Amino acid sequence: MSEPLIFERSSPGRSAYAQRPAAAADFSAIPEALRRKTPPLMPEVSELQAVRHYTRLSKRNFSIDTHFYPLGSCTMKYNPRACNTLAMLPEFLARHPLAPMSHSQGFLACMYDLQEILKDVTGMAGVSLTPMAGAQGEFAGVAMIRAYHRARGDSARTEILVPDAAHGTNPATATMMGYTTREIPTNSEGDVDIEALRAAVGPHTAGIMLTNPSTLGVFERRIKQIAGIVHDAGGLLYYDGANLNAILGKVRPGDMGFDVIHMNLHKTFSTPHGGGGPGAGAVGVSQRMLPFMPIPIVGKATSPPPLAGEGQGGGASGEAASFRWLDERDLPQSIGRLSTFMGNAGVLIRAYIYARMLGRDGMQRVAEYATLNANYLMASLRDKGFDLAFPGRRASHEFIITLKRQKQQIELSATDVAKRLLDYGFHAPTVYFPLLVPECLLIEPTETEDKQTLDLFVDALVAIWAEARRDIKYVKGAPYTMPVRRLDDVRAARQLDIRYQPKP
Amino acid sequence: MSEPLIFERSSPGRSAYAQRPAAAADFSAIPEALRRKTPPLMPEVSELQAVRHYTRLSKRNFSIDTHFYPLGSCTMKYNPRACNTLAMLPEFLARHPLAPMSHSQGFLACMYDLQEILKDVTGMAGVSLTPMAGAQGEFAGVAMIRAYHRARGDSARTEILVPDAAHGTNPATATMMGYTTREIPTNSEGDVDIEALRAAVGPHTAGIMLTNPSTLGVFERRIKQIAGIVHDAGGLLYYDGANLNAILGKVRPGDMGFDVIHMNLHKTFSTPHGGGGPGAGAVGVSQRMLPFMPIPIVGKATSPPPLAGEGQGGGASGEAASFRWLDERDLPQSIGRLSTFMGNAGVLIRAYIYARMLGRDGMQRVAEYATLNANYLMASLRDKGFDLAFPGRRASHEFIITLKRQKQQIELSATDVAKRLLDYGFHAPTVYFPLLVPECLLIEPTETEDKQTLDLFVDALVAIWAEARRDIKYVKGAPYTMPVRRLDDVRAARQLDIRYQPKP
Amino acid sequence: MPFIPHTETDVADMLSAIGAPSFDSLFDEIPAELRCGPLAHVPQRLTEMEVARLMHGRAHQDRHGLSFIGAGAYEHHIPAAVWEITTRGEFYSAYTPYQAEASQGTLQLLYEFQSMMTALTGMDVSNASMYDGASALAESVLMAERSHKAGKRRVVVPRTLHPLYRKVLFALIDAQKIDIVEIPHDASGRTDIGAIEALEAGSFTCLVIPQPNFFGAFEDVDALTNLARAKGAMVIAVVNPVSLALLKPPGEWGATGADIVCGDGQPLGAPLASGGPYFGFLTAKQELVRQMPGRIVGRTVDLDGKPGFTLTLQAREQHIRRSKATSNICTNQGLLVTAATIHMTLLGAEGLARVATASMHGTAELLKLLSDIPGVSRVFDNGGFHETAIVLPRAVAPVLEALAAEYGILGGFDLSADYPELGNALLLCVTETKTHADLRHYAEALAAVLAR
Amino acid sequence: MPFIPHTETDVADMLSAIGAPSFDSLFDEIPAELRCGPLAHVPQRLTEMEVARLMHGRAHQDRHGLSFIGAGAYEHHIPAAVWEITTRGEFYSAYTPYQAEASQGTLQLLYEFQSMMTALTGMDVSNASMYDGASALAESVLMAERSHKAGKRRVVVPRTLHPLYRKVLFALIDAQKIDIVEIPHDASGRTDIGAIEALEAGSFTCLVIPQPNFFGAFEDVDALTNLARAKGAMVIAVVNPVSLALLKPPGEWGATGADIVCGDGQPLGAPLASGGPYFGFLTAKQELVRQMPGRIVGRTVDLDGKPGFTLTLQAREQHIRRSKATSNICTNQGLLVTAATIHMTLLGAEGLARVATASMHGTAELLKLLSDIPGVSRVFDNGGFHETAIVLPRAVAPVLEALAAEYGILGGFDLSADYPELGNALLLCVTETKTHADLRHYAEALAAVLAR
Ligand SMILES: Cc1ncc(COP(=O)(O)O)c(C=O)c1O
Ligand SMILES: Cc1ncc(COP(=O)(O)O)c(C=O)c1O
Repeated sequence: MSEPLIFERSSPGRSAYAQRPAAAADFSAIPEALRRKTPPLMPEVSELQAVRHYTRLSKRNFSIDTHFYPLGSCTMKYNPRACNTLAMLPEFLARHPLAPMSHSQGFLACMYDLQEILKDVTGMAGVSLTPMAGAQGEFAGVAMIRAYHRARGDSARTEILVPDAAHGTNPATATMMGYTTREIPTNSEGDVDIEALRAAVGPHTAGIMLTNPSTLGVFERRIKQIAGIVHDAGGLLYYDGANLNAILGKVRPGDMGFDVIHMNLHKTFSTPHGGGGPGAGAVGVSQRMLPFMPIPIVGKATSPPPLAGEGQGGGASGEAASFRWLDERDLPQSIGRLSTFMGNAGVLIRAYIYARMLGRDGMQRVAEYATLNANYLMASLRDKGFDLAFPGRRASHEFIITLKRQKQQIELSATDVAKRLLDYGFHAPTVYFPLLVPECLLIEPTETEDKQTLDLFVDALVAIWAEARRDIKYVKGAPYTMPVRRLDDVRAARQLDIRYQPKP
Repeated sequence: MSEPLIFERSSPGRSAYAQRPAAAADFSAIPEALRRKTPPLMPEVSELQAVRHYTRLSKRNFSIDTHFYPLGSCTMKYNPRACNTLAMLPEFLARHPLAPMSHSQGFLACMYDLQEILKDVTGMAGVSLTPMAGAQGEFAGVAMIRAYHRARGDSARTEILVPDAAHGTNPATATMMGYTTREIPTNSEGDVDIEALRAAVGPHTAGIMLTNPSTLGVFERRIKQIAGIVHDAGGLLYYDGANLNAILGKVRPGDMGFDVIHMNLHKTFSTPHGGGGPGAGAVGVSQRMLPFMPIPIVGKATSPPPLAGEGQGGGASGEAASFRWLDERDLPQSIGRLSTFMGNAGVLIRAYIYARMLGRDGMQRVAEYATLNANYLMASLRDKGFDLAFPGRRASHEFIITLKRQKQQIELSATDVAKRLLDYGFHAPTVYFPLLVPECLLIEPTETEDKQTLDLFVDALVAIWAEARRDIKYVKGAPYTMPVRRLDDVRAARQLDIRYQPKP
Repeated sequence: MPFIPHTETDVADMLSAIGAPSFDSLFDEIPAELRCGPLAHVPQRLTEMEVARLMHGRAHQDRHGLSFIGAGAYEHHIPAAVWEITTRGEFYSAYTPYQAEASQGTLQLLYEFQSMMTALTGMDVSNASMYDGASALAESVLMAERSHKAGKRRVVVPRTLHPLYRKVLFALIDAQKIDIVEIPHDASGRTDIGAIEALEAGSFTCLVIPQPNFFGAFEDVDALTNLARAKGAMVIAVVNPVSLALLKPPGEWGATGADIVCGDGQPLGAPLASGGPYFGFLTAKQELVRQMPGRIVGRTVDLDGKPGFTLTLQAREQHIRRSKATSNICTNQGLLVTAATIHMTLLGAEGLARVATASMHGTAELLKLLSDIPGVSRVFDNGGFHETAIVLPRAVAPVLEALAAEYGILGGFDLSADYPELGNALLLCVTETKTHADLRHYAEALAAVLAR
Repeated sequence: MPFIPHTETDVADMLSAIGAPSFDSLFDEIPAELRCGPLAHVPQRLTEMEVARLMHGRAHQDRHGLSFIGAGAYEHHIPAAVWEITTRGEFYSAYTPYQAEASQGTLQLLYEFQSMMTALTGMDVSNASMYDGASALAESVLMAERSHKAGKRRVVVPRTLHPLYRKVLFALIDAQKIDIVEIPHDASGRTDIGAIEALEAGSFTCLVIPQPNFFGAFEDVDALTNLARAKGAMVIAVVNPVSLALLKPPGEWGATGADIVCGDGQPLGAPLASGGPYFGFLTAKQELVRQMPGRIVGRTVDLDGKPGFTLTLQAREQHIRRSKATSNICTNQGLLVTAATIHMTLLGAEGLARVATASMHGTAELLKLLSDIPGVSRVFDNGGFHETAIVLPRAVAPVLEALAAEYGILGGFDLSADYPELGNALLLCVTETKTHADLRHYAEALAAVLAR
C-alpha cells in the first residue's frame, strides 16, 4: 500500500494542539513591511496523523536494525542502542553549547577522553573532534597541509595526488582547498603504481591522500616506501580513515608515516548513519601539524579557564574546572573553526560510549572479525564461481567481485543483482565503486554479522545468478517485493519534481 | 518473508557480551543439592541478532501508530508519545516502590492529583488507583460490595446481576468473589429489561454490574429507575467504566447513582494497550463505600508520615513530606491489598500526563468527538445499506452492525469481513461481542481518528461486501497480504504446541 | 483541542450527515437532569511543553539514592535495547492479538516467552502473564484448588514468604472459603519443616514454597516438595526468575517437581518504577494446562500450511466461559513480557547466571562488611541469594532516616513490623549494579551513624 | 567479545574455508614492522551497565541552569513524538538512500522536508541538508561565486552576522581567493546600509543578509536586497527558520527576492545538545539548482508507473563529478532532517508562528524587566525577534558567574569580546520555554547581583 504525502493528509485549520503555545500568533509585533503575508504551505495534521504517517514511512526503509547491509566502504555495523539511550540523557540534551565551563565538565570529560582514545588508536599526536563528517575531516586535513606549507613559506605546492580508486570526496576536497588533483593509477594487484607515483611527485606536490586498506579492499603493502617518496619530495601524507575498521588495533596510520588523518566515527565507531547522516570526521595529526588543528579542542585546565568570552563560553562559577576549550588564543595558527560550535557533539558522545564498551581488546577484535568475515565471504563467493577483482590478495574488511563476465555473457549487471538482492531481504553491496573495476560489487560484511547471515547472502547471490541464466528479463524487472518497483532515475532528473505543489 | 524463532538463530556459546557482568557464573556458592544441573534452553544470540529479530517481529503487528483500529469496547485511541517519554524519565524509573517518603514526593504528588481528577470526572467520593486492570478493578468493586454488606451483618446477599450484554469479566469477577451470577435480558431497544430486573432483585441481591453506555453502544436511559430498583432491594450498583470515554465530562457515574466504579485508564485515559497490557483499573466509590477501598492510597501528610515500616516505606529524612501512603492503619476496613506494591504505577503516570494535557475542557471534547465519530460512521454505514443492531438509537462512542442478513444470503460472516479488512489496511472491529447480536461488528472509532479515515473505512466495508457478492470464496480466503493467511485455530487447540522444543 | 483531528468543516459535514443539529443533540438520550456541569476540580489543560516541565520537576523531587532495598523489587541493569524496542509503536500501541494474522509479531514473541519461562522453571506450560507476582500466587492457589477437587480447601503458606504477597493472597482468595495456615520460620530463616510434618495428611490442598525466601535464604525445596506430596498436597513454587539461572528449577524439586510455578517477572527487564508495571509469570505441569488462568499462545498453520501463531485454549477465559472461567483476568501485562523476552534474549542463560552470581557475591561481601561493625550482626547464619538480614543495636527506622538524609543511602527494608521476633532487623539487597566502592560506602556510613 | 556474534566453531570453520591458519594470518599482508602493540591508552572495556553508570554521572556533572543564552542555538519545546520516531531503527540505522527502492521511507520524508523548506523560505528548490548553519553559509557563498562567473570574487558580510558564522566562513572559503568585506552596524543594531551604498557596483559578487541578525534586530531586507541587485550582486539570506513563520520569506525580499537562503535548522527539533548535531538548510531559486551542493530528492515513477522517490541530479555530487563537484559534502545531517520534518509537521505553520510570537513577547517582557534595573539599559532602541542586547553597569563576565553560581541562571552571551564598541553588553534570548516567573526570577537575580 502506498503512503500519501503528508500534505495530502492535511486539512485547513487542523493542528497537533498539545504542541503549540496556547496564545495565538501575533503578527502585529512585526513591522508591517517585514510581515509574512501568506502562511507557508505546511501540513495541518493531528498528532496521531503525524505519528502514523512517519511511523509508516519508516517501515518503507531497510536499515541495520532490520536487514544485512553489506555496503562496501560504509561499515554498516550494529549501532549499539546504549549509545543512543545514554547520549539522549536529559542533561546532555539540555546543555547549551555556550554554557559556562562550570556547567560543562561532564561533557568535556567525555570529549577529552575520546581525544585520548583516538590518539592512541591512530598513533597520532593530537586529535580534534570538530569536523562534522569524513569530508569535512578531509577538508580540515588538506587545510592543515596547506597551512603547514604556508607556515614554511612554501607556496609552490599546488597539487594533491590521489589514487584512481579514491573516494570522490578526496578530489572534491582538494579542489575546495584550491589544489589541483592528479590521479595516480592502480596496478593489477590493487596497489598504487609506485613508478607512476615517483613520476608524479615534485616540488609542486602538497601531499597525497590515501586510504589504507584502500577502497579496493586490499592493504597497500608498500606504504612505507610511498611515504618515503612523498616525504622526500616535501609532500605530506593524508590518511582517509574510512577503512579504519579493518586495522583497528593492528596497525596505526601514525606508524605508517601519515601526517594527517580523518576518521569516520560513523563507520568505525559505529554511530548511526541516520539515513544519510550525521557523521563525525575527527582528525588526527602528527607532532609537526599540531599547531594547525581546527578548534575548538578540549584541554586540561592547568590554568584557570578564560573568563566568559566569545566562542565556547567561560567558567562562570568559582569552582575549579578540570577541562576547558582550547581556541584561537591557544592555537593561533589553527586553520580555524569548521562549525558554529564544536561539531556533531551528540555523535561524538555515541562514539565515546561505543569506544568504552569495546575497550582496548575490543578494538583489535573489530579488525579481526571484520577481516575474518570479509575473507570468508570472499572465499565462499569465489568457490561458487564469482570473479574476484583481486584474486591473489587477502581481503581487508571488504572485497570486490566483478560481474564483467556475467554482463558480457547474459547481460546481468551489478544494478540487476543489487535490485534483486532486495527481494531476498538483503541490502545491496556498494555498486560501481571504485570506478576502475567494471560491474563491481564492493562487499563489506562487518564484524557484527554472523556466519549464518553470510551463508544466506551467498545462497542469494548464487540463486540470482541462476535466475538470470534462466530468465534475465525477470531479474531486470526486480525488485518485486519493495514498496515500489525499479525507479526511473532519468525521468527524475529530466522532469524535476523536488517539492510538493498542490494541484491548482 | 517469515521470521525464524529466536531459538533458531541461537548458537552455543554466543552472547550479547556487553550485557552480562564480566565475572563468570559461579555455581559453587549454591549448595550442591540446590544447584541447577543443566542450563535452561534460552537463546544465545548477539545483540544485533536480538535487536534485528525483535524489530522485525514488531513489523508483523498492526498498532494504533500504524493503523486505524476501530475495536469496539477497547477505545484504541492515540497514545500520546509524551506520556511515554515523561513516564520514562530516569528518576521515575529508578524509584524503588519501598523508597522512603523523603524520596517519593514527586511521584506521590502525581498520584494524589490523579486521584482528585478521577474523583471529579466520575463524581465519586474516593478513588484508589491500585487495581492493575479493569478486571481487577471489578474485583475490587465487588469485594467492596461484599465488604459493605458484611459490615452491616447482611450475609443473605449471594447474587450479582449482570445484563446479558455484559463483558465476560463481569460474571467471572462475581464468581471470584463467591457470588452467583444472574443474567438480566436486554430489550429490543438495547436497554435493560426493567420488568425482568424487577423480578430478579430481592434480599439475595448483592448488586448489579452495569456498563453505561452499554456494550451495545447505547446509553441506558432509565438508569435512575434501575438504580432505584436495585437500591430499594438493598443492592448496590457497580459501574463498569470501560465505556467512560463516551460520557467524559457529560454525565458522571456518581450522579447516575452508582456506588462503586472502575475505570479502564488504558482506554479512556489513553495509556497504551501494549499488545495485551498493562492496564490500570482505578476504582471510585461513593461516600458510604470509602472505608472499604483497596490500599494503598495517597493521602496528604497532615500528620508526620509513619516511620519506615512495612508496606510503602516511611519518611527517612527530617524534611516535611506533603504526601504519604494510607494503608491498613488508616483504613482498617479496607478490602486489602491487590498487588505487591501499588499497582501499575507507570501506567498511572501516563494517565496522569494525559489527563493534564486534556484538561477540563478536553475531557468533554473526548466524549463529544468520540460520539460524533461513532454516529457519523453509523449513519454512513446505514446509508450504504448495512444493518444496524439498534437502528432507532443514538450511538454512544460505539455501535453495532449485524451481518445476519449477509450471512443468510451469501454466507458472509463477521469473521470474513474482519479478515478481509486487514488486507485493506484496517484492523477489524470487535466481532461476535456482545454475544446476543448475531454476526455482529462492534465498531468504536474514537475521537482521535479523522473523517477521511472513517470515509475510507466505509469504502472498504462497501468494497468487501461487493467482493463477497462476486466471489464469496475469495473473501473467505482472506487475508492475503498479512505475514500469514487465515490460521487454523482448531488445530492450535487440538495439537497443542505452546513452547519451542528443539527437534531431537 | 488536543488529540482531536476535526476541522470545523468536518464537524459541520458530519453533524449534517448524522442529521444532528449540534454536539449537544448527540447526547439527547441522556436524561437532562443527569448531565454534569464543568469539572471544577480538573485543572485547565497544559501544553506538552508545560506538562514536560511539570514532570521533570516532579521527577527531580523523587530524589535519587544509592539503594539497598530489595524486598520484591530488584534493581538490575536493563539493556538499552530492551525498552527502545519495546516502546516501538507496533508493540506499544497494539491491542491484544485477537486478530492473529495482524498480530504475528506479538504472538511469536509470546510463544518465545512461554518457551523461555518453561525452560527457566523446568515446567511444561506457561501462560502469557499475570498482573504481578503476588496476584500470580493467588491465581496459582485458586488453580490448585480447582484441580484438587477432593478434601478441605486449605493452603499452607510459610511466613518466609514475602509479607506483602501474603496480604495480597489473603485479599484475593478471601471470598473463596479457603483456609490459610501460616508456618513459622526456624532459626536459620527457613520454613519450619517440623510444623508442616505436624499437619495431617489430606488436610491441605497445597503448599507454597518460596525460593529464595523473603530473607534471601534457600529453602530445602526437595524435602518440602516430598513432604507436601506425602501429605497429598500440591506444590506451588514462588521463585525469583534470575535466581533460577543458578538454582535447581522447580520442575526438578523433590521426586516429582512442583505443580505450579509463579513469581514476579520484574527482575527480567522491568525498571523499579515505583512498583509497576511488572508482570506475574505462571508455569505448570502439562496436565494443568486447562486450569491455567490467562492467555496462552500456540503455534499452528495457516490456509497454505505455513506456520503461524494464535491465541489458543481460549475456552478457559472469561470472554468465552464467563462465570465459569479459570479467572477474570483480561488485560494482562503484555508490554512487560515484551521487555522480558528481549531482556532474556540479550542476557541468555549465561548472562542471567552471571547476574545472579554477581548479586550473590555482592550480598555476601556487604554482609561481611556490615557485620564487622560493632553491634551489627547477621540474623541467620546461613548464606542465601541476593538478600540477607542483619540486626542493628538500635531501632531501625531512625538509622535508615539518617543514612538517607545524610549519605543518600537507602539502606534496606525494616523487618521489625513484619517480624518483631527478629528484633531490630533490616533486610538488605545487593545486585550486580553495586560496586565494591558502593558497599564500602554503605559500611562506612552505617558505622558512622551507629557510632554516635 | 561485545558485538561479535562468532562462536569458536564458527571461527574454526571460517578460517578453514579461507584456508588461513589463524587470525594473525589474515593480516599477513601488513608488514610486520608496522604492526602495533596493545593500545596502552585505551581503557579496558566496560559493560553496558558500567558505561551507563559512568555516563549518568557525567550527565549529572553538566549542571542544569535556567538558560537565557541564544546566540545561534535555541531552546525550544520539541514534541516527544519527534525523537521517539526519529530514533526508530529504520530511520536511525539506515544508510544514505542510494538504493531507492529499499529507502522509500527516508526518500519520501526528504521530499516532504524539501517541500516544507521551500515553502518556509519562499524559494523554489531545497537540498536535503548541509552540516550546520555556518557551513551552509560558506557553501552558499561558494555557490554564489560559481554561478556568478564574471567580476571580482568578493563577498560582503555585515558585522551583524553571528561572529562564529563569520569565523567559519573565513575558514571554509579561505583557499578560494574570495575577499570578504565586513560592514559595520549602525546605532540601531542593523547593518549600516550607507557602507554598502558606498561600494562600487560590480565590485562584489554577493551580499549576506542575516534576518533576524545576531542582535535579534530586523534588517531592512527589502532595501538591502534591492541595493545588492542595483550593485549587480546576488543575495544570500541567513535566516532563523522559526522566525519565518512571522517574517516575510526571503523569496519575497525586495523586488526580486534573495537568490540563496540558508541557516541552521536547529530550532526545528534539534536539542541544544552541546552544539550538535544540528543541520544546515539551503534553498535557492530554480535556476541555481544545478549549482547546489548536497543531495536532492526527486519524485519519479517506477516500472509500473507508480510514483516513488529517488536521489536526483547526482551529477553535481562528489561521487560522480569528483574534483568538479559542487561540494565535497557526502554524509550530511539526515537524521536531524528526519526530526525536523516531523517537528514541522507537528507544529505546522500556525504552531511555528505561535512559538515565534511567544518567544518575541517573552524577550520584550524580559527586556522591559531588566532595563528597569538601575544601571541596566537597552543597547539598541528598536524591537526585534527573540534576542536582544542590554548593557550592564560593569563587566559582564563576573555578573554571569554570579548568576550561574548563586541563582542557577545562565544569563546570556557576553558580547564584549566580539563587539567591544558596545561596552559591557550582554545578548539575551527568551523562547517560548520561559514562563513569566522565570523572567521575574532573572530580573530579581540580576538586580540583586548588581546591587552589591
Ligand atoms: C573512502 C571514503 N572516504 C571518505 C568518505 C567521506 O566521508 P563522509 O561521508 O563522512 O563525509 C567516505 C564515505 O563514504 C568513504 O567511504
Ligand atoms: C466492557 C468491559 N468491561 C471490562 C473489561 C475488562 O477490563 P480489563 O481488560 O482492563 O481487565 C473490558 C475490557 O475489554 C471491557 O470492554
